[in-house]
Amino acid sequence: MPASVGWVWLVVLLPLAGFVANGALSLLRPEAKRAVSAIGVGVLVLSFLIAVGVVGGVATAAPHSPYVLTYWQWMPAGGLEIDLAFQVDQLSAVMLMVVTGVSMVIHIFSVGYMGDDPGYARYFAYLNLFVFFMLVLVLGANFPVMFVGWEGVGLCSYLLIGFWFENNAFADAGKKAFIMNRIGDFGFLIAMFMIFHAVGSLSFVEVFEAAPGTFEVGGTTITLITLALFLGCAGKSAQIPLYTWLPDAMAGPTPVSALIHAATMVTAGVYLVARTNVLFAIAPVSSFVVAAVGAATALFAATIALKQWDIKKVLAYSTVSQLGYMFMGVGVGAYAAGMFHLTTHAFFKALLFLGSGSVIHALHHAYHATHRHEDAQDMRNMGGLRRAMPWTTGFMWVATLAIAGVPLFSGFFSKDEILAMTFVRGHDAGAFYVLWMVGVVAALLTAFYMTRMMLYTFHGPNRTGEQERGHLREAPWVMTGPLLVLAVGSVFAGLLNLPAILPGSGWLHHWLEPVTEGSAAYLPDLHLGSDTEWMLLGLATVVAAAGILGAWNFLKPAQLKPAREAPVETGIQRVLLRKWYVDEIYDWLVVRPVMWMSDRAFWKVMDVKVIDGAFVNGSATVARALGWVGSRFQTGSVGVYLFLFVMGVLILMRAVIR
Amino acid sequence: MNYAAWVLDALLLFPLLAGLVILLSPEHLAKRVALAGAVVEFLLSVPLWWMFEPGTAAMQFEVVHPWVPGWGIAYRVGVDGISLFMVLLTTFTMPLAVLGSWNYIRDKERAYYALLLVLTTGMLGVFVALDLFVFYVFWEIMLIPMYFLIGVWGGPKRIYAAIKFFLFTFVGSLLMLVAILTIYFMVYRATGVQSFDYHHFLRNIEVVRPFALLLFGAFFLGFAIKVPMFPFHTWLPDAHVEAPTAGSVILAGILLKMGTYGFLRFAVPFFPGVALHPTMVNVIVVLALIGIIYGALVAMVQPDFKKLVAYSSISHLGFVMLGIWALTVQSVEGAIIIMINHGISTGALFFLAGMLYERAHTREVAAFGGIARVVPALAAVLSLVALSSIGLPGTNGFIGEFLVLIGSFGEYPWATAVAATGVIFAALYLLRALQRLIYNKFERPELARMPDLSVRELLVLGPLVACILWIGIYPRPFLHRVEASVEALVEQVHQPEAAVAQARTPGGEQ
Amino acid sequence: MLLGPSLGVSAILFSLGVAGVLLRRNAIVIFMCIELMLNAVNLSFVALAQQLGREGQVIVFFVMAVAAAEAAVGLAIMIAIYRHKSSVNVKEINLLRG
Amino acid sequence: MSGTEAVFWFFAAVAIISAFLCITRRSPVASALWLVSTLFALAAIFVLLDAHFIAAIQVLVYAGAIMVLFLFVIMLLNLGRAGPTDMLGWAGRLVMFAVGALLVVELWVLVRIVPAEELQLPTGAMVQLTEQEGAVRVISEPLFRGFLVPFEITSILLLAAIVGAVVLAKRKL
Repeated sequence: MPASVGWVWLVVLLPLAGFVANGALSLLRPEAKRAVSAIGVGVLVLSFLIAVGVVGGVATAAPHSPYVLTYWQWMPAGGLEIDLAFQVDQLSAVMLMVVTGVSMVIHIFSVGYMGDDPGYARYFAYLNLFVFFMLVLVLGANFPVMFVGWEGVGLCSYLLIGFWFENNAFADAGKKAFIMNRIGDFGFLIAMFMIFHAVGSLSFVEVFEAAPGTFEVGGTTITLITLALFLGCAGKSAQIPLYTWLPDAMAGPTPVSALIHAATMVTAGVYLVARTNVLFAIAPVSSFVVAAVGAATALFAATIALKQWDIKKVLAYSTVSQLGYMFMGVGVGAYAAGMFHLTTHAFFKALLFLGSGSVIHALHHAYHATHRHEDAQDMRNMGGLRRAMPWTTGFMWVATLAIAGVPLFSGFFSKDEILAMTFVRGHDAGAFYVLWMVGVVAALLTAFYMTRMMLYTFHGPNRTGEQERGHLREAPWVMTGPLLVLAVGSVFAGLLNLPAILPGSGWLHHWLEPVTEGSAAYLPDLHLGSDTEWMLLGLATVVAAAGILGAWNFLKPAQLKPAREAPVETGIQRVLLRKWYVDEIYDWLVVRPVMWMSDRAFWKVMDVKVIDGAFVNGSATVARALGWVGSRFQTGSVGVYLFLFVMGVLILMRAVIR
Repeated sequence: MNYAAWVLDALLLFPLLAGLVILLSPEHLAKRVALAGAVVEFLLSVPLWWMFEPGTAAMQFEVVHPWVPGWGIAYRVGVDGISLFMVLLTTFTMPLAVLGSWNYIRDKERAYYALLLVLTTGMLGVFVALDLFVFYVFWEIMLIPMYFLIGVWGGPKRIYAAIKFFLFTFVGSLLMLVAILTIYFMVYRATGVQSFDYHHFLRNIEVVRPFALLLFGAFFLGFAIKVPMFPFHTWLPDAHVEAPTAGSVILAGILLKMGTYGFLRFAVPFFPGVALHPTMVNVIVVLALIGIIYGALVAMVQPDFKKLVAYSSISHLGFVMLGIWALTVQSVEGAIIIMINHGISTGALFFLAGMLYERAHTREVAAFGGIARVVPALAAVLSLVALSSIGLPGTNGFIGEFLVLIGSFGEYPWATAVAATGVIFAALYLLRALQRLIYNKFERPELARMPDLSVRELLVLGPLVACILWIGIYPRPFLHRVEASVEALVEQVHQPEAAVAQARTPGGEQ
Repeated sequence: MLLGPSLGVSAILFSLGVAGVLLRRNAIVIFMCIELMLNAVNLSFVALAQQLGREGQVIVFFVMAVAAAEAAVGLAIMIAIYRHKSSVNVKEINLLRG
Repeated sequence: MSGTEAVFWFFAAVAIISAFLCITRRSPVASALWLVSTLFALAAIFVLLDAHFIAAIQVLVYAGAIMVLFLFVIMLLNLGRAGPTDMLGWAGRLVMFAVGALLVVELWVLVRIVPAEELQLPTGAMVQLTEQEGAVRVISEPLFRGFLVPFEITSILLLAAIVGAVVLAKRKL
């Protein structure tokens, strides 16, 4: 094991130290913002640098099996042996880079974005804690340790979504996110139980080694295990049917949305599927479910994104949609492709969020300066911002082109690879062609709604307001700098895994081979001829172009009215705006019945009336009735007492004499 | 003198002496004396942690003094892996309980603190008694101080709550007494030895087999009421709400554990045939599941924070029951860990409820809101404790629930799956309460001057928080000490079952 | 010697005492009837002491002492009650009624 | 019937008749005096049963001290005359005497269960003992040895009774 890999604990511990320090500061000296920035960003920079060393160590050693670093016995109980251990291999190395890298950039951005917030120290404490848990998640060497990170990031997401908790809706959103995640975690737990009882261990190395011998391909057990795991993924990565928390999660500060709800945490589900690729490969039914749910989510979320006015909501649904792509990728067995899209998506979606954050920041300041209370996130209040914010506009366009899948940008390659792999799987099962078509349609919609967002935000006339217009400013360098870094990533991350027809292709694929080779035996050869490849690339280009040009031509930003004056939508537009009424349906089908049952049926009837009323007080009533009968003898007259006493003695004596 | 030879005697006697000293000391010194007494008691018990020999299931620190030799009653006490942590939890909680009552109790302080210390003896006695008569005596002793703690220093409906608490427990314990005496006489008739000795009972328990179901039923009722299991749980919310803070803490932290401890120590080992009979298992597992889900759902709609925590206890104890009845090493260890956890986390929640009450003079969740800005430290601790109660990994709650569930899954996969939904509901009710207490819009100007945690309150919560993290991150010392006893228990209980199975196989049936 | 007759007389006296207690409403007379019962029992003790040993007589001694104490306290109570009620009729003494 | 028996039956008759009159006379004073008569008759029977010392203190303590106390109180409270509701009506009287009669029957059965012959000491043992030790020593020997603790407790009881009587009877302390 390379020496640098041994330092990995420091990567994890530094953000935790940052959390402790910032947490203490937030309680004791919340006004010490310089110290908070220094600690919060400093630990991340150090962590990132050490992570580079760790990954470098992995790269040079190119180990065939993972390095497992065991620190202590965590839960030893009978046959159950769970250690607190980290696992460093090629897969966690990719995640390590993404997490520490993007986190570092976003921490820097936050210094500018959150600079005026009174909860600055608390914010950085939470953010550091998040990075800590995220690193535990990606480095955990067994399911329970991963679960620590898995739930930990959910906690941080909860805390950060509800960061501005004075707004009841924001606090609600945080709670909703946590509970939706918990539903998923339930699946994760069940999967762990089943794995333990099937294999007798929960450590990744042992489970994956034993899996081929333990489970038969397509068996019930492994299918249930993987489906339960996928339920966990659906919760964490916002897939149908548990996706509704993610759009609400936009209540958090925008850098949080960028880091947690776009780049890192929500991709944990994809990471989990990639990590357990052996298990999913043995369960083809589950894999297909993953791919199908991914495709469905990709399309469904894209339709909703078409009609949202809140800039962050557009990006949120776009994230849900892109996560759908990733699941499609890992579902069809293209684990490297899924991870590839995860990486590129981390760059361009973080960039989009930070860019929108910078826009919101500008609008917020403008409205703040004129003391008007308008929605700083509504695109109908924007427009023409390219004049005030040229840098942001440029970066945002880079990211938009990347996500829309314009050739040579990173998103083009990663999305195309997923679609291509799905297409290839169509050779043995026609259903995959359907998924592929769904994916293509979703890609078209993606290009369309992203262009729509750019048009309404940066182009056309400005709708912010007469006085406010003068207050719109480009963000400071501490915010635009990170945008630049991410923009570079958005453009060039595609080089990581170029298509087979290009030189230097498939680097990430080869890098991940030690991790994915266990599953290769169960999957058909995902190779496609160069003709097909060219055809698909061409089609992708056409689709992207169609989406962008379609939006550019059909949408008229000039006719848009500010949010306050906008007409009420009708028909299908309204349905899309209200997100297909899914939240309402959940409310009526699940939330209200449960609340009613708990309140009325269980508490006020079962506990109060039946148990306490009938049984507890009932027995008391019987006792009291008997007591009343007895009390009739209690006349208070000594004579009567004496008489009764003597009669009692007589009866007793009669009983004694026999 | 050898520590092992006197420690349990000292632990049982010292609180009584301290209680006497409190009664004789001036009113204003009462709480200081009580604190000193409780701390000394705790320090006395601390060496148990190291002196305890983890590798063996045998009773340790055993002390025997004859008491009523004519009837074979002996004062016989000892500690094994199962009771060790109950003892430590008790001695650990008491100083905190005294500190937590510091400002809450304003009148009749002497009596209050003296009762608190008498209660300590009663509770410790229940956990260490190895003679069933002595066990019963301690079981009743602890009832009386608790009755007065609720009835005298409680809230507005305290009399009702105290009587309800007393009667519920008393009904159960009387049946238990009958069962103990029945076993005693039957064993006496069979062996000719008059003894209430636990191990004597255990060795000769076969002779009561014809009445095992009835006897088990009597024990079951006694312990199930104490746990409390659905549908014997309604005394708990009332008692918790009305009791003073320290009363709630002790009630939740320690008294409820006596029920589950009773199952582990007496009901299950005595009557494995009945306890593990499929019908009985079905009934109890279903009741445990109802407890988990029902407790959580009802907790969700409680307007009163203390009541919410009380119902959450029912949910947590449901996990313990499931773990005990799954009877695998993991699940029973998990059950014991949850017993410890619940003492720590729920204790802390009750302390926090008391602290909120002292500040705002209400326990209604709706009366707060947004106070995280005003009292950030209290909010932080409350969040952490709530998360531990939810079972977030990295806190103690997770360890217990995970072990119980993973251990039970092999035995009852479907029941475990249902129980695992409890983790969702736990998040539901605690986060709802958390949001309405410390988050949301701050709308109560009268709360704006609420003081944050004082040093005394930090002293109360600090050890609890430390334990929450310690057990969450490094539970091995706990599991290690519990393991041998649990393994012995599981083996002993499954033994007759295995024998039956073996006897059955040649016949070719089943 | 005379054991059977003595016990018989004792039984009759005791029953008369009981009947008196039930019959009378004057608290002081009731007291006297109780004394009567005590004496009937004393008679049994003395009669049985002839056969069972002198401890029976010692018990009589104690009974007398206790009877004296009882009479003293009981009559004091009578006086206290009379001050309140101007009567010692048990029909009017019903403080036990809740 | 020997002379002793005749004397016994005479005093028994006196005791029973006096007792009957004691519970049936309306006037408390009359009742008290009839009770005294019963107590004297009992003292005589005690002598016949070889309990000389007991007979003596029966006269001294009971007939003397206790009954005087009763009469004092009766006079103190001016209860010499019978009240109209002092005694139950005819129906009540019948019932109560029936109860009494029932009790006699039951007691009599009880007495008959234990045959006198099976009792331990030979006839006249008490007489012998009295002759050997003297009437007082018969009692005092066990009283101050075996029954010393009860004796002391009784003395405390009497002390308490004195204090209690004073406290209760006094108007104001």
